[in-house]
Amino acid sequence: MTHKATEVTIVAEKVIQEQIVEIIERAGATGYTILEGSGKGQHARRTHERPSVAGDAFDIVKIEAILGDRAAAEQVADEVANTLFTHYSGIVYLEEVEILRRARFWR
Amino acid sequence: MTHKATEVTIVAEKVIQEQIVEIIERAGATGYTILEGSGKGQHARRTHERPSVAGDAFDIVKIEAILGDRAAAEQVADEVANTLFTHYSGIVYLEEVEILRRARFWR
Amino acid sequence: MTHKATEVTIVAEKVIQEQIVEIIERAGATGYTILEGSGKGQHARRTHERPSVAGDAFDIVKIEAILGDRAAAEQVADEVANTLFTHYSGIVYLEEVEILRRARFWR
Amino acid sequence: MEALADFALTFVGQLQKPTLAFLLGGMLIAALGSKLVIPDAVYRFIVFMLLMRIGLAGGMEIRNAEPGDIFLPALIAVAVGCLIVILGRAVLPRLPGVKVEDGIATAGLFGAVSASTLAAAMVVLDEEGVVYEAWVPALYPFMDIPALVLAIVFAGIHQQRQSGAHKRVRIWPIVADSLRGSALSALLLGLLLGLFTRPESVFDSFYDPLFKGLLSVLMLIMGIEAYARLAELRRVAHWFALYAFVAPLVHGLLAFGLGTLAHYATGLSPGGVILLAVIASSNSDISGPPTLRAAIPAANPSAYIGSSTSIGTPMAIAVGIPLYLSLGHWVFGL
Amino acid sequence: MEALADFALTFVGQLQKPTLAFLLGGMLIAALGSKLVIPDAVYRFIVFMLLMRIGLAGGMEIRNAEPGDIFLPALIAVAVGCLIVILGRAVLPRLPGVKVEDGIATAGLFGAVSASTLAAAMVVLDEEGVVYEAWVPALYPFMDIPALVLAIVFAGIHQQRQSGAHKRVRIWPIVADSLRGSALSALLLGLLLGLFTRPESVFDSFYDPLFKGLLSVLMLIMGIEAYARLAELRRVAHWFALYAFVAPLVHGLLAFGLGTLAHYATGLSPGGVILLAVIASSNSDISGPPTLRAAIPAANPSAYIGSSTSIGTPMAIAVGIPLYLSLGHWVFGL
Amino acid sequence: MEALADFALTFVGQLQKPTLAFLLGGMLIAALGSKLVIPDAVYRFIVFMLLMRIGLAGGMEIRNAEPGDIFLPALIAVAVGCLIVILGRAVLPRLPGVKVEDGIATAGLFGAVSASTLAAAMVVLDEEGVVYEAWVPALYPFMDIPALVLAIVFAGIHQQRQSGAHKRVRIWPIVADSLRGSALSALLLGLLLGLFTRPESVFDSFYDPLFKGLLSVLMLIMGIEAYARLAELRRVAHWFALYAFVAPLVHGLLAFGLGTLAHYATGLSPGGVILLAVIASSNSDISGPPTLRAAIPAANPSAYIGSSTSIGTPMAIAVGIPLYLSLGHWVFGL
Ligand SMILES: Nc1ncnc2c1ncn2[C@@H]1O[C@H](COP(=O)(O)O)[C@@H](O)[C@H]1O
Ligand SMILES: Nc1ncnc2c1ncn2[C@@H]1O[C@H](COP(=O)(O)O)[C@@H](O)[C@H]1O
Ligand SMILES: Nc1ncnc2c1ncn2[C@@H]1O[C@H](COP(=O)(O)O)[C@@H](O)[C@H]1O
Ligand code: NA
Ligand code: NA
Ligand code: NA
Repeated sequence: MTHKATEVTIVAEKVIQEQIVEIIERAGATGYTILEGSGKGQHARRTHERPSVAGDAFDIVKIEAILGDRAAAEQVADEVANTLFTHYSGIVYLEEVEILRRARFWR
Repeated sequence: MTHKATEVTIVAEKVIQEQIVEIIERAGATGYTILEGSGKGQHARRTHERPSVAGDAFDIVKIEAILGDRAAAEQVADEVANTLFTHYSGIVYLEEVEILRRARFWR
Repeated sequence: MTHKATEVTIVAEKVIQEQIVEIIERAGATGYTILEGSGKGQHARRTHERPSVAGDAFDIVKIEAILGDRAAAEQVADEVANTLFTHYSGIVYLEEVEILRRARFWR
Repeated sequence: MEALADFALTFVGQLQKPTLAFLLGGMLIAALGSKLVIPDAVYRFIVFMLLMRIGLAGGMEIRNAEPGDIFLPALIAVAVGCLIVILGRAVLPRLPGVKVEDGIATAGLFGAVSASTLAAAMVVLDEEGVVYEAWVPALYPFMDIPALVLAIVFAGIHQQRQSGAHKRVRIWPIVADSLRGSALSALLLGLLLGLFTRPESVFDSFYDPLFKGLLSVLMLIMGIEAYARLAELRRVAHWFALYAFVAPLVHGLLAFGLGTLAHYATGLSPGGVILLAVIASSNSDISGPPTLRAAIPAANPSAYIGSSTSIGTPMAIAVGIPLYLSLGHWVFGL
Repeated sequence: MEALADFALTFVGQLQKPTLAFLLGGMLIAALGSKLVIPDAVYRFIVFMLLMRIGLAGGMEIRNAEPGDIFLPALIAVAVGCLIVILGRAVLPRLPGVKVEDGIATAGLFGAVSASTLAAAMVVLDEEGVVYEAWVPALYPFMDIPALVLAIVFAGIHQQRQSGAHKRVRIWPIVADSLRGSALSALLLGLLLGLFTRPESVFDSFYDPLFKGLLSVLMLIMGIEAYARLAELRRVAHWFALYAFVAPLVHGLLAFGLGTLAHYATGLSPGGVILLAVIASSNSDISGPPTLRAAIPAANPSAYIGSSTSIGTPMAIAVGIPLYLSLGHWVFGL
Repeated sequence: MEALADFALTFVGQLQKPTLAFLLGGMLIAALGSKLVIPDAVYRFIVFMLLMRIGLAGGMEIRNAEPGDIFLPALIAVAVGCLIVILGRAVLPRLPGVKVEDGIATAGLFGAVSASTLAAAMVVLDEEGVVYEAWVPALYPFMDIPALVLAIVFAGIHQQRQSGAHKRVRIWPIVADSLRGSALSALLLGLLLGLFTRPESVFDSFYDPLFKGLLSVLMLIMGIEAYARLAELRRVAHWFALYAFVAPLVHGLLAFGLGTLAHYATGLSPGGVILLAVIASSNSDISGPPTLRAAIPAANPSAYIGSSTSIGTPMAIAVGIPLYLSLGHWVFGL
C-alpha cells in the first residue's frame, strides 16, 4: 500500500548546495538525494564534461527531497525561491508521489 | 503559491543530445537540465563506469525540461519521438509538476 | 497522444543495484535508467566527490523504471521494500507519468 | 614455410612482451569476471598522451623530411582507406543476415584507424630496434578520414535508393567533424607543435618516457573491453565475427604490399612499411564509432563496435603486428 | 627498554619520511577543514598502479624462488588471517553495546589486508635498505581471503542460530568474489604477467619509478579519509575505537612471531618477516568493505569502516610499521 | 627602444617554448571547434601536483632562508594585492555599463593569484636559467587572500550603502575559506612538509620531474578554456575585456617596481622580482571564482570569470611573462 507524499526538487548552482540542504533539513525532511548534472537556463550554460577551471561552484546539482507533509515541502520551495534564487541560478518545483513505508518520511 | 507546468523527460543516447536540446529550445522552453546515467532498454546495456572506449556517444543522458505551456511540452515529446527515436535509442514521457515563480518558465 | 504509465523510483546503495535490477526485470519492465548521486538519509551521508576508499558499494544510485502496468510497478516497489530495505539503505516511490509510444513499455 | 616459422617465433616472442601480454591479460581477467576497471578519465588521458606523443615526434621529424618522401605513402594511405571500404561494401552486405547499413558501417570502421593499435606497433618496433620515419604514424588521418567519409557516402547513396528521396551527402562536415574529434585533434595539435615550436624539453622529459608504460595500461583496457563486448557481437550475424577475424590481416597485407612499392620507389623504410600495414590493419575505436552512429543512424552499433573492439582490434594487435614484423624480416631482411 | 628507545627513534625518523608525513599531513588538513580532494579516478588509478607494481615484482621473483620457501610463509598468512577473525569473533561481541554482526564484520575487516599499508611498508623498507623477497607482498591474498571468508561464515552461523533456519553459507562464491575485486585482480594479473612474460621494460620505466611518488599521494588520501570518517566512528560503541587502536599491533606482533619461526625454519628474510607483520597489522580498505556489506547486510558499515579507516589504518602505518622495523633491528640485528 | 626589441625577441622566443606553445595551441584548437577535452579529474590532479611541487620546494628552501629576507617581499605581496583591488574598485565601476558589484568582483579576481600562471613562469625561468628563491612562489597566498578579502569587504560596504542595513563583513571566515580551498591547501601542506619533514626522495623522483610535462597539459587546458569562455565575455560590457587586457601588465609592472626596491633593499634575486611581477600579473582561476560567487552573489560571474579566463590569464602568461623577463634582462643585466 502506498501513501501520498510531496517531492520538492531544486535545480541550482552547486555553490548554494549546502544552504539548500540546510533549508531541507530544517523543514523536517528525513533525507535528500543529490544528482550532479549540467543545464541551461537564463544564465550561461554549464557542462559537466569540461574541466572545472573556475571551480565546481558553478556546476548544476539537482536536489530532491520527499516529505510526508505537503506544507513542509511548500515551505522548502518558498524559502529556497525567496532567499536563494534572488541572486543565484535555479528552479524549484513540487510533485505528488506515492511512497511506501510511510514512517520513513516523517520525523 | 504554485502553478501547473509540464515536465518533459527524455532518456536517450548522448549522440542525439544536441538535437534534443534544439527541439526543446525551439519549443520555447526557458531551460533544461541534463543528467548523465546509464541504462538498459531494447538495445545493449551501457554502463557509466567502464571507460568509453567507443566514445561517449553511447552514454545515456536524461534531459528534463519544464514548460509552462502543456501544448509545447507535448510538441517536444512528439517531435523527439517521431524524428529521433526512429533510429536512436530512447524514451520520452510527460509529468505534471507544480512550479514556483511562474514567469521563469514562459518566454 | 499520451498513455498512462507508472514510474517506480528506487534510491539505494549501489551494493544492491544488481538485485534491484533483477526485481525490475522479473516484473516485466522493458528497461530502466540508473543515475549516480549522493544523499543523506537515516544512515551516514555519502558524497560522490570524495575518493571511494571503501569501494563504491556505498555510493547512492537512483534507479527508475517505467512500467505500462501499474500492478507490476507496485510489485517492484513492494518487493524491493520487503526483501532489500530490511538491511540496506534506500527509499522507493511511485509516480504516474504519461508516456508516448505505448508499446515500448509492454512486454 | 620459413616465413611461417619466423612468424610463429615472432608471435611467441611478442606474447612475452608487455604490449601483447597486457592485452591478453586484460581479456583473461575480464573472462574470469574481474571487476577491475581503469577509470574513464584515465583512459581518455592516456589516449591524449599517446596521440600527443605521436604528433610531437612526427612534427619534429617532418621539419627535416623531404615533402616528396611523404607524398607517396600519404597517397597509399588514402587509397588503402578507400579500398578497404569499397571491398567491405561489396562483400559484407552480400552475406546472409547482414543488413546493408550494418555492413557499410562496419567496413567504414575497419577502414578507419585505431590510435591504440598504432601506438602498440610503435612500441613493438622500438623494442625490436626497427627504425621508421617518425612522420609515418602521422599518416593516420590520411587513411582514417577517407574511410569514414566514403562509408558515410555509401550509406547515403543506399538510403536514397531505398527512399527514392534525393538528399546529397555533404562531405566537408564529416571531414571537419573527424578532424575535430578528440583523437585527431590531439594528433594534429602535436604535429603542429612539433613542426613549428621546440617541444623537445617536454617531449624528452614527459611525453616520450611515459609512452611505453601508459600503453601497457591502454592494452589492458583494450583487452578488458574486447572481452566485455563479445556479448554484443553474439547478438548479430556471425558473419561479422568472421569478417573481423579476416579483414584486419587482408587490409594489413594490402598496405604492406603497396608500402613495399613505396620502399622501392621513394625509400620508405621497412619500419615505415610495417607501420603502414598496421595502420591499415587497425580499426577505429575512439573516433570512428560516434561519427558513424551520428551519420548512419540506421546501422546497428552492436554490429560494428562488437566486431571491431572484440575481434578486429585484438587480431590487428596480437596477430597483425607480429605478422607484418616477420614479413619485414623476410622481405627486407631486417 | 633499549627496544623501546629504538622504536621511539625509528618512529620519529619515520615521521620525517614522505610516507608517514603525507599520511599525517592528510589528517591535519582534513582536521583544519581543507576542501582538497584527490579525484576518485586518480585514487583508483593509483591503487591499480601500486598493486600492478607489487604483482609484477612478485611474479618476476617467484620465477627464481624455491616453492618450498614460499609454502611456510603462505601457510602462516592463512593461519594469521583466520586467527585474527577467531580472536575478534570471541572478543568483540562480548563487549557492551557491540552487536554480534558488527563485531564479526569488524574482525573480518581487520583480518583482511590493505594494499596501501602494504605499499607504504615496502617503501619504508626500501628507504631503510632492508631487503625482502619480492614475493612476500604477493602473500596478500593468502591472508585476505581466508579472513573475509571466515567472518562471513561466522555471520552465517550466527544468523542461523538466531532464525533457526538452516541456510548453508557457500564459500566458493565469496572466494571468487574476492579474487575478482579490483585490488586482487590487479595484483594477481601483475603476478601472472611477471611470472610468465617479460615485463621488465615497463616495470623499470613506469611501474617502479612512479611507485614511491604515487604512494605519497595515496597516503595523503588515506589521511584525509581517516579524519573524515571519524564522525562515523562516533556514532557507534566506543569499543570499536579501542579495538582499532589495539588490534593492529596485536595482529602484527602475532605475525611477526610466526614469521620469525619461518626465518629460522626456511630462511624467510628479516624484511619478509616485517612485511608479514605489516600485512597482518593492516586492515582492508578497498576490497573488504563491499564484500562484507554484500555478505553481512545486518552489520552496520559505520562500525567496521569507521574503525578501520579512521584508526586501524593510521595505527598500522604510523605505529605498526616503525614498530616491526625496530623489532627487526632488535631481533635480527638489522 | 632596445628594451622593446628585447621584449619582442623574448616574446618570439617564448612562442617556441612548450609553455606558451601549448597555451596558444589550446586556444587554436578550441577556436577550430575541437572536441578535445582533458578530463576534470586529470585537471584537478595536475593542479594538485603543481602546487604540491611549489610548496615542497618552497618549504625545503625556507629551512635555510633568513626570515628577514622573506619579510619585505611578503609585505610587497600584501600591498600589491590590496593596491590592485583599490585601483580596480576606483576605476571599473566608473566605466559606463559596469555594475559596481561586477567591477569589485573583477578587481578581486585580478588581485588574486593563478597557480597555473605562476607555474608557467617558474618553468620559463628554469629554462632560461634564471634562478630565484624557491620561497618566492610560496608568497602566493600573501597576495591572493588580501585581494579577495578586500574585494569582499568593498562589496559589503557597497551593499550596506545601497540597502541602508548595517551588516558587518566578517573577515576571518573569508580568510579561512581561502586557506581551505583546494589550491592553497595543497600549497600550504607542501610548504609544511617541505619545512618540517624530508620529502626530498619523492620530490626528486616524482613531483619535480613531472612538473614541466604536467604544466604543458595544464597550459593546453587553460588555452581551451580561454577560448571557450570568450562567449561569456561577449555578454557583458566591453570595458571588462579592455580591463583584462591592460590590468595584468599594469599590475605586473607595479610589482616589478616594488620588487626592484626589495632587490636593492634586502637582496631579492632578479628571478624573485620577476616572479613577484608574475604573481601580481596573474588572476585567479580555481580558487577565486567560487569564493567570490559565494561572497558577492550580486556580481555576475560571466563578467569576472570571462575577463579573467579568456583574456587576463592568456595576457599574463603570453605577454606578461616575456615582458618581465626582458625587463629583468634590461634592469638587472641578466
Ligand atoms: N525550464 C527549465 N526546465 C528544466 N530545467 C531548467 C529550466 N530552467 C532552468 N533549469 C535548470 O536550472 C538551472 C539554473 O537555471 P537559471 O537560473 O535559469 O540559470 C539551469 O542550468 C538548468 O539546469
Ligand atoms: N521502461 C523503461 N524505464 C526506464 N528507462 C527506460 C525504459 N526503457 C528504456 N529506458 C531508458 O532509455 C534508454 C534507451 O532505451 P532503448 O531505446 O530501449 O534502448 C535505456 O538505456 C534506458 O536508460
Ligand atoms: N526523504 C528523502 N527524500 C529524498 N531522498 C531520500 C530521503 N530519504 C532517503 N533518501 C535517499 O535514500 C538514501 C538512503 O536512505 P537511508 O536508507 O535513509 O539511508 C539516502 O542516501 C538518500 O539519497
Ligand atoms: Na584500418
Ligand atoms: Na590484517
Ligand atoms: Na594578481
